[in-house]
Amino acid sequence: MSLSREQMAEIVARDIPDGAYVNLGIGQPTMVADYLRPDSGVVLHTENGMLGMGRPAIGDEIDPDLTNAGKQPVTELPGASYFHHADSFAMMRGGHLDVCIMGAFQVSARGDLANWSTGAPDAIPAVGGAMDLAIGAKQVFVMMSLFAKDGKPKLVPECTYPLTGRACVSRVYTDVATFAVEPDGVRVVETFGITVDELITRVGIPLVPSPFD
Amino acid sequence: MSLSREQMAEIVARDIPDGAYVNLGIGQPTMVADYLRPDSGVVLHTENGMLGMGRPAIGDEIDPDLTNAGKQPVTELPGASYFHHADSFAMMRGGHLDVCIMGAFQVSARGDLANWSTGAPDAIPAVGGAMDLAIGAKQVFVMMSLFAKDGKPKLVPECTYPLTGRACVSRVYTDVATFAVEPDGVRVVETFGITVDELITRVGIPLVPSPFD
Amino acid sequence: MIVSAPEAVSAVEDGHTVLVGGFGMAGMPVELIDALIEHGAGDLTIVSNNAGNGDTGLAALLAAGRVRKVVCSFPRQSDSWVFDGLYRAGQIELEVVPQGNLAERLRAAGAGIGAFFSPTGVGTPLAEGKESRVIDGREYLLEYPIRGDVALIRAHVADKMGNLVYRKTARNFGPVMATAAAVTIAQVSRIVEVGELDPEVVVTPAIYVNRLVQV
Amino acid sequence: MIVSAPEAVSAVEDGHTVLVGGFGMAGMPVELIDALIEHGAGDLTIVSNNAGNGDTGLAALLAAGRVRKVVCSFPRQSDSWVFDGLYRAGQIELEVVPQGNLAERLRAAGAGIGAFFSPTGVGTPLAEGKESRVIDGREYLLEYPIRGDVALIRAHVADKMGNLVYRKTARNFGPVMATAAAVTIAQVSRIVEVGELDPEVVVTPAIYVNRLVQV
Repeated sequence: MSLSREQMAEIVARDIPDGAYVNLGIGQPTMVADYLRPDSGVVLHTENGMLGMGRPAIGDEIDPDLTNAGKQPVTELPGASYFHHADSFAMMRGGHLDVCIMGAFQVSARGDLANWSTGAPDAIPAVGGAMDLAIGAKQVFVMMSLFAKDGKPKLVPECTYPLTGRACVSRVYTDVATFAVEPDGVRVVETFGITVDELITRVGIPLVPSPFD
Repeated sequence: MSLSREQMAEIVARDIPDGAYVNLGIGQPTMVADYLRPDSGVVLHTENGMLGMGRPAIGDEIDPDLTNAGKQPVTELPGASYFHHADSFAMMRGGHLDVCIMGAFQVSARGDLANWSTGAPDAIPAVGGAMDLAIGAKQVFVMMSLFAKDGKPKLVPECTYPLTGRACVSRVYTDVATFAVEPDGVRVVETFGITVDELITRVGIPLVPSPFD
Repeated sequence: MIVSAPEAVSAVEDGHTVLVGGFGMAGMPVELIDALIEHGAGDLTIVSNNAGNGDTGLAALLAAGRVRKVVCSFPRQSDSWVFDGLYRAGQIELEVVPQGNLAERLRAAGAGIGAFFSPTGVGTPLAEGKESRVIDGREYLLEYPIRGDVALIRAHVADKMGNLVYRKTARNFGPVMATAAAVTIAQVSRIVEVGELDPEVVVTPAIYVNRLVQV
Repeated sequence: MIVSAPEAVSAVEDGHTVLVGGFGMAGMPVELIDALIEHGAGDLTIVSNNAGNGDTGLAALLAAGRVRKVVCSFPRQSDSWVFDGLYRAGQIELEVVPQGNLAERLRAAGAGIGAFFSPTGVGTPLAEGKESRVIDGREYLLEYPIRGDVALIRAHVADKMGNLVYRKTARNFGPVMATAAAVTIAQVSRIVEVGELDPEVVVTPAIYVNRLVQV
């Protein structure tokens, strides 16, 4: 069986080392927070100037001065700190975050990431912090469905969409398989309701089966 | 009569606009603080990370964590703020200080400053914050005796000592005259116990007499 | 130092570059923007993380036809219809800057840095036309400072000299924009006497603040 | 996170570049330097504003023959006889860096900036060998990051995660050096529980701190 979005988030959470400093971007990756063990010591960074971000704020907790990168109200955990935007992105760009998790339109066989623009001629370009996150964190994890609605794989030999960052993705978590982007190629780490042979057939890039398969 | 060091400090203090943000460097220029009117609103910056520096600390006020650029204990005034070294020098380099006051070995006719090294072959080079201050403040005032012990003028056509900064000095306060370095030359602003003619004779650069002389 | 909002924004002139703080609505100096709309200056370049939400604030300034160009990281939001319409009609220029480069370019302006090599955007369409260089085996793009004529920011508390503290993630672009403009105007919720702010916790020293507006 | 001084400085290896906080004695991590002398690592490059005072701290490290090179802004002080002697005997290398460039190069290392154009030092002997460029009519020199293998800094209070606050002008190089080293060790006067530091006043977020020593 392929994974639900919740199950994907749970699997990503499992792979985050205890005590890691992590940025969850916006959208689907923010679900990962729901599956982190409270005693994991994982500290969440939000690009708009905070370490130690807590769960979404509800009811009286909502404070317009305390939001995440998606501009949704959040809470503050003990041990948090606030800083301005240049310091926040210096923290990213300087390679201090352990893991950043982002969505993607496409990931290439060598870890190129495309997640900010479909390149449509009438699209209004908008990049936010994606390019900074892509090149800043020690490891970039991508969460996406493996196949687009038209059935085409989103793990591709070369991205056809405009790039967000070059050779920056280290892991790709999808609904049917998890991949590790490694120097000798893309390795299949785990599959969900699909065989490695079928993956190899449907994804148009060479795949290195996991040594544990 | 030529001026004492105290009188020079008093004259410099008189020329600092009310409310100005000012860095007094180390050594003789720090005496200027003694002549600022308490209601002048002048705020002192010290390169080691503080705005709102007060007078030297005495007795129980002495705190090893609170010093000026010369590493002498100082006090803190209401409205002070502390910041780290990169922020402190960004404040300088970014042109936010109104006035910086420094000593000098030589100042050239176009405002080049030499105050960090005599170029002696066995000297240990040490520049501190001088080069940053020289190019950072909106106006650089120099305080020095006009003539060296051997009688040679320290206001020169070209500095023979290694430079601290190029074309950065706007005013030169000396024991016998005050000069303004202007686009069309060095103007004599005021004299103390010396005539403009004698100045012109003894200083080897063309001098523009003040329009008010 | 302490003035009304209309008096404060009278510093803005036609053709100015105006830095506007905020990330979404957090830290957005709404009352100063309203005063700027009233003031009437036009042909403006606005530097801000977003390009306005809904019909108020920045969006209203855009709708009033006062803005020639927007420099931002993320103009496209669910409620950015005012910008979207102007952009599609070719009535506004857009320079998209990755958020970290935007913050760092503003800091560079305030810090007297002539230009800097950033790793952000290498290999992407936003690298087009930029000077690139490999340093220590990594590729970088040369980025230049973004200076403002005026900065409009929102802080939490000021003292009467202009020292500022912020509140939570509303801090965002305020401290860097305050350093990057010739005239910085801060709207704050409260103004206290000089000496009431702890010097250890001041985020924006008074040297960077020219006008204070209490709202 | 919380360890003894000897345990903390065991991160330093022969040949390492060690960033040492402090401006004169303010912010100088004296106990960590003493532990480093005990530890015995040599062939070190020390990056610090000064090159030691009297016979203790940095000066003692130099006297013990552990330092190959000093990168600093101001080595020559009234009581810097240890450095002076080694330098005149040709037993130590010196790179003099203007204080603002020193701070900014450390910041660049922590901020992932490949290099930056600085106006400091143009036209001076310290410009020799540096790439220069005129930008917007002003001349700048290209300056590169200074990275440390280990940073030794002194702060005032830490929480158990490693968030730091400093005290007065003892803050100086601590916050930038903390960002610029692979391993940052902070000695502090007091360690409090997580949650006891106000998130608004943290100066060095815990992400930059690897080891804490209470002295």
